[in-house]
Amino acid sequence: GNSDTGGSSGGDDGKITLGFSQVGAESGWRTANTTSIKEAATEAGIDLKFDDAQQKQENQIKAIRNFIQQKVDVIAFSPVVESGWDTVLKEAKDAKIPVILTDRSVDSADKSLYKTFLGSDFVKEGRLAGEWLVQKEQSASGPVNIVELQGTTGSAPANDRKKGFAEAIAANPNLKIVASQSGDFTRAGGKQVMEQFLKANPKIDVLFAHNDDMGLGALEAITAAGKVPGKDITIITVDAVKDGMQALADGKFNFIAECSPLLGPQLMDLVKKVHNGESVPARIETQETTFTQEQAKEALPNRKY
Amino acid sequence: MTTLSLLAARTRSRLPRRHVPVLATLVLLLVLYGVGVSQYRAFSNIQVVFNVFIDNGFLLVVAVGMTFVILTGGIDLSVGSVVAMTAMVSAFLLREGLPAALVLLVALLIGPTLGFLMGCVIHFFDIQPFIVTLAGMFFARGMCTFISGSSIPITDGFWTRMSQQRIGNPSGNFVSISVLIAFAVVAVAAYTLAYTRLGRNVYAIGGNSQSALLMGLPVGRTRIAVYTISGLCAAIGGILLSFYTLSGAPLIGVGMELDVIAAVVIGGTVLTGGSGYVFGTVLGVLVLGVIQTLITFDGSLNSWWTKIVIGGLLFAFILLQRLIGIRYK
Amino acid sequence: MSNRTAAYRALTTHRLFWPVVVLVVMLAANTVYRPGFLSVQMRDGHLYGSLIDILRLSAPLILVALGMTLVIATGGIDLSVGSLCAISGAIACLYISRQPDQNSVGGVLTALALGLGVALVLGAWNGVLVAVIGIQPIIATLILMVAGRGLAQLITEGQILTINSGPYKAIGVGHLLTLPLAIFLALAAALLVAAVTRRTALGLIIESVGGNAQASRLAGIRSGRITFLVYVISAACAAVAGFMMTANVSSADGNAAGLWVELDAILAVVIGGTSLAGGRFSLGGTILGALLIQTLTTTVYAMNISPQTSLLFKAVVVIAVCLIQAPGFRARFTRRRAPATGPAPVSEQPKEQVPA
Amino acid sequence: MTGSQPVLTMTGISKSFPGVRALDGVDFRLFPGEVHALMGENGAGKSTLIKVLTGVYRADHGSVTLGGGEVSFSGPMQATAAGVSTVYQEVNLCTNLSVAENIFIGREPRRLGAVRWAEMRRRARALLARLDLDIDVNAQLGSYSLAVQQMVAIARAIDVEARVLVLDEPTSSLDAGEVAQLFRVMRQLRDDGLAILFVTHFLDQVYEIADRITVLRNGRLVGEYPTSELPQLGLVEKMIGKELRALERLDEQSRHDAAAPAEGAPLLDVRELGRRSAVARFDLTIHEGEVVGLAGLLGSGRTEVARLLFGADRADHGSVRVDGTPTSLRTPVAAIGHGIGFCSENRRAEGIVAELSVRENIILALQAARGWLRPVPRRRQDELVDRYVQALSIRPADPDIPLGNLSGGNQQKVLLARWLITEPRLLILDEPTRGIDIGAKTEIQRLVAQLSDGGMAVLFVSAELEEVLRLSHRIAVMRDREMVAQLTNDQSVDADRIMQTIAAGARHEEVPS
Ligand SMILES: Nc1ncnc2c1ncn2[C@@H]1O[C@H](COP(=O)(O)OP(=O)(O)OP(=O)(O)O)[C@@H](O)[C@H]1O
Ligand SMILES: Nc1ncnc2c1ncn2[C@@H]1O[C@H](COP(=O)(O)OP(=O)(O)OP(=O)(O)O)[C@@H](O)[C@H]1O
Ligand SMILES: [Mg+2]
Ligand SMILES: [Mg+2]
Repeated sequence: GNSDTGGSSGGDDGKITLGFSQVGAESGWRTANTTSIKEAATEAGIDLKFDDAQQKQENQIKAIRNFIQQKVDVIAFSPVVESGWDTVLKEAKDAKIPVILTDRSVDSADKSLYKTFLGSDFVKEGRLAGEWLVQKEQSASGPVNIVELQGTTGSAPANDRKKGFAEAIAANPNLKIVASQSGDFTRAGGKQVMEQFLKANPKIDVLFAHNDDMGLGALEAITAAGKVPGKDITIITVDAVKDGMQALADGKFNFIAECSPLLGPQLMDLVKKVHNGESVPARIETQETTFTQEQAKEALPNRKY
Repeated sequence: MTTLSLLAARTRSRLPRRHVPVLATLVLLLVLYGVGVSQYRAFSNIQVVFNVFIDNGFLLVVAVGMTFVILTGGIDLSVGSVVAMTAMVSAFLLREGLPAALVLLVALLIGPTLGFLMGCVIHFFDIQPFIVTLAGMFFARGMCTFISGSSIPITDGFWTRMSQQRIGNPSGNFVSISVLIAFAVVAVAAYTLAYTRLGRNVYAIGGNSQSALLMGLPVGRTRIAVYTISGLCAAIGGILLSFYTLSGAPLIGVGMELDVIAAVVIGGTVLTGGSGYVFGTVLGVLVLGVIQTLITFDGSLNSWWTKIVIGGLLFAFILLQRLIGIRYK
Repeated sequence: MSNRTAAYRALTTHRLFWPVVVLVVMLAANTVYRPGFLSVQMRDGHLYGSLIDILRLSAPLILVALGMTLVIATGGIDLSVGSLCAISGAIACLYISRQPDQNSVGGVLTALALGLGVALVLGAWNGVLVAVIGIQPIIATLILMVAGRGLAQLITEGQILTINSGPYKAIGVGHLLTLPLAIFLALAAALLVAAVTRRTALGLIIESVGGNAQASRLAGIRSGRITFLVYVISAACAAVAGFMMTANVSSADGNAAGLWVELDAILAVVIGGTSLAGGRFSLGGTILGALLIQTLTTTVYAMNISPQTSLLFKAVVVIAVCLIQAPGFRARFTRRRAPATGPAPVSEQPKEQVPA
Repeated sequence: MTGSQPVLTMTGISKSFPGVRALDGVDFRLFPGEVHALMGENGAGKSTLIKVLTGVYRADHGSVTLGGGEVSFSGPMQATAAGVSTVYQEVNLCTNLSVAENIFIGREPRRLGAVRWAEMRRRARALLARLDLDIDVNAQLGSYSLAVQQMVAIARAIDVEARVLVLDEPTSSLDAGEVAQLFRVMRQLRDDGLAILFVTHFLDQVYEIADRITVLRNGRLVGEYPTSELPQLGLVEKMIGKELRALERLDEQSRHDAAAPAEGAPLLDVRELGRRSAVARFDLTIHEGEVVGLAGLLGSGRTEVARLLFGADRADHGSVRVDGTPTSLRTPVAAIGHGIGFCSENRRAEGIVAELSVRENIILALQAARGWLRPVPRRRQDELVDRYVQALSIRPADPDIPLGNLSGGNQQKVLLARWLITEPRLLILDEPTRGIDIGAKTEIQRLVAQLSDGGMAVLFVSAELEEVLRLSHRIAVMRDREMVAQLTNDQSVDADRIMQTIAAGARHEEVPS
């Protein structure tokens, strides 16, 4: 090895170098997340090496290996999936580069492989959505028919939001999921699936969509079927992107559980701390909230993304 | 550029024409690597090269299998999904507590079996490979999500060892066991293609399957064999991937078949079949790997620029390769 | 009597007989599962029902597949159509979103022209790579498939661009004579392509180039031009499909619009009876193939097949379609009269040996 | 010689293709140690019978016995294993492989399962030497001309340990010398007890080598005759099924004294045209109404000259004048623009579009010249197609079946028709009578004569020297890819003289320059 030649790329000017591997740019949410991180890095004076994995775990592993070669000071990444990081994280650890996870955790048994996790809890988002519905329908006497628009089959947010929601609505036996399909997190997918839901199920009371985009697509299907979204069908989604918030403020959605992408500043703080060897909590959840229609009207003007 | 013309001067006299594409690829690959070294200091670390192999070992194995198929003029779209399914099944069975050896056996059988079935359908019913293997792709991917909607970690000792064993200097430069396995597969494949009847029949069928049939060659058997081989390679690739990621994930390897086909074709194998080498495929995989590495080293591209630049580099590479090919035809 | 059996045989041996059968079976299965599946109602002055949805949603696929048919007939393939859909849709939406009055028809038309224009340029790019430089089609178009997604996202800056334009939206969800406008557009395109290929000699020339490129060259056909042309046509079709996809949801999503549509399109073409090796093509078959694929997708939703198993279901149907369509398969089960002849000795086309 | 038991018997063989009854209850016997000629017009069913024998097609009815036991091969692989070695009509080899491999693939010399390349090349060289062919066995087969490929196919077939050797028109593009060499080998094999089934349209060859003759007509057996008992005339009558009246004595048509219309400005005038490593530079002029023959031995470069003149390959040197105006023939399109047509010798790879119908194949060149925007009107198509289907007696006469389904000879006629309807001013015909039966051959020769009388110029390439002599006003002689002489075809010119010229060319070459 020629470990002397590399050196931390930014070492000379005392800047911290952060290698960050992003999942991809598969949604507006993700783009906002990337933008936030880039802006925060510039602001914090951190030298950012950004890599886009295009939704492939293999690419992320490659990127991390290359970060190790480049001897960055800190590595951060949003894992595409939970499993399968031990080997490469071990390599990072051997190279004495601290690792921060963002947005999504990993399931390594060896917790020493990464310093901390910063991100949201998808299960919790699902649960919040479910709890709001249980609250709203607590007085319902008859059965309440729910349809669910899942995210991409097999993806973590889809699995977890589904799980959290199901757990929450179990509290009220009247709440029943009558149909659940994947809309691939896209508007077109949401619309197409909802069209069929509407035809197959004469009575739909509630729609739970795993993200705003599918909800927005479904809106169109609902309108085309001659129903009034937000009234005839209660719509609950996750994310709170701008278009979604607009729909909520307009009364077309009923509830959104936020999943904030703006974790750049928090991340940069952590990077500095970790680089200085300060101890950090093992798990930091992004500050997230939920929105009802009224809250949305208030919040909408200052929404960044 | 001087390297190019030097090589060219020599090739004109001695090189058989069929080696030109592969050599052009090799030269361009070196140029690409040179660009990396000149741009980024850490790029010259030998470990960077090793990493390209470590990170693309499974891709290489799958591409070798695909080379067989493409040489016969066929195509196998199912490989990405079969890789995922193999990893998924391994992870699942290991979680169920089966012994590693048995799991390995089962996992290695799935790919070839599926390949064999697809080969039979292609041959006996005379259905286009594209569509049969597309159905195979749906099937294998469907099996993945069917087994589990979320990723399954592997904690088995054997797998962990295979995954984390470093060959070479454990704290310096090293390769993984997967790389050795990949090289072994490459060697076996190259030998098979060059020195066995099966290999030569593969070329003959790719040249003209009708002629091959009339020449009394076992066209059906060979055709089924290549899809089985491709399935086997995908299975080995799947195992390597499960070493690599120590898990099975339902969505892993989506679109891998395109990377694999691209690697094979960049390596100089002609899609209509009949001409190409495993060595070219190795180069093709390396080209994709080095492009990827270059982009990570750059670290300033945002998501969409990443795609545009990958496309651009691919284009530049293929254009040069093609132009050199034309000149020395 | 024998007249009728002859007619029956002519029918069952028709190339498109079996795909039609599968389509009918699939619709029937849906109806059994949910008797209301086939019902079509009048709502707000237009027809409403699952069948109508299938028609509307298959329109973009039909368009893409039409272009793909011509490309495949020349022995090529176009992987970039999905990206082209995304790009053209993104450009149109971007232009419209910048307009002060998004509902102005003039603005929308300009947007369409822009989107189409860029797509044509990109199609020409594909055409040059394949026809002039001689790069293998799958790789030549792979370049744009990868980079094109990036371009689309560059245009939308990675966001989903939402627009609110009545005229534009009409392309995707508007109605004409109670039926979705999109299906009329697709049919119009189909008629246009059919006219251009079958009323002129273009179809013959394309088939000839795909059937035997060398022989065609020696017969004086400028195969380069023809090859170039089909990629441009394919891009144009993809552009219109892109407008439909984005208009359907009134928003441009650079990442998701037209994702994997190339595979569906190729599948439609192949189900429709056009060989991937090039040569004879069938536009009618392609349209049928596209309808079949959309019906399959809709069936998954309508029958509420769980997402975990929906791909398995698709695999089974695709294989079933291909099997019963394959003469080789049927021959094996109708041995009595038609003994299996060996593979017909249709002489193979000479191969062009070209790296990458 | 035929006293023993037949090694092969085919009884009551019938085979139908959709719409065509290719074979109808045909019987056929083959004895060890004989050369048996299978004769018949184009489309009579010869190739189909052979393909039924080797299992390429499965017969609808009938049985095949080989060496006493009934067999039913499911494919050529089994047939080969059972000792039936075949050269099919169209050269069926893999042009992407080397010559040596094409000969040995499927039975490569091996050690421990590994192919022994060196040994294979050595044996290939030896085998080709037996056929008097000296080529690089390591080179790609595709880099050689069709005739060489045909020789390689023969080499492959005769090397097999076989009981039955089937040769379907193996001599169609060979010249006299090669044919003689082939016959030497065939006799040797026959004397070793091999049974040889031989198909050809050259009657002379039949009488030179065959011991017995079986004649097919329209898929039916006409009869089996010892060669000695069936005179040429009778054979032809049996083949075409009517009195030999239509076929005039061909020799009388000879051009010997026909005043060559060589006055005036030449239609085509090329100077110093050449292409590196293909043909040496040559001069050539062709006048309106003139037939110029191109003579030479196998691989002498005739095809290369033809291709250069048509722009199928690009010349790297020389100048071209058409009607006195300088121009270049860089692409086929350019050549066609000047009224030049070219019918390739390699009909399968460069001629037919198998999937397209006979009609579409016929109008292809005309359509290409008109451009895609102006389709040939359907009525005109019918007219043209009907005329030439009649004139060349293309069978079956249904213009809507795929050309790939026609017999080899009929495909060749379709290609001729393709060019004839474009009414070219100069038609380059490379082996146009390859695989064509004598009836049609006479027809084509007459057509060429007639067209040249009408003012069309023809460049005529054929391996059959007689044919060249008969038709040409002038003959250009090729040797080792060099044009060594141009002779006016007068009384003094005959086959011997041309052979001498070729030989002299050899001496000429030995002179150090
Ligand atoms: N694959 C096929 N499909 C349909 N018809 C065919 C096929 N092969 C041959 N035929 C038809 O069968 C008949 C006999 O053809 P065959 O090739 O045996 O003739 P041949 O005697 O070899 O003629 P030639 O001298 O021209 O080679 C012809 O009418 C031909 O059109
Ligand atoms: N010794 C040889 N004998 C025969 N052919 C050769 C020999 N050496 C080279 N060739 C090949 O034969 C070809 C000769 O050119 P061409 O095809 O024009 O010959 P031709 O006179 O038309 O002969 P043919 O009767 O084979 O068609 C070249 O492509 C060359 O590669
Ligand atoms: Mg024949
Ligand atoms: Mg020749």
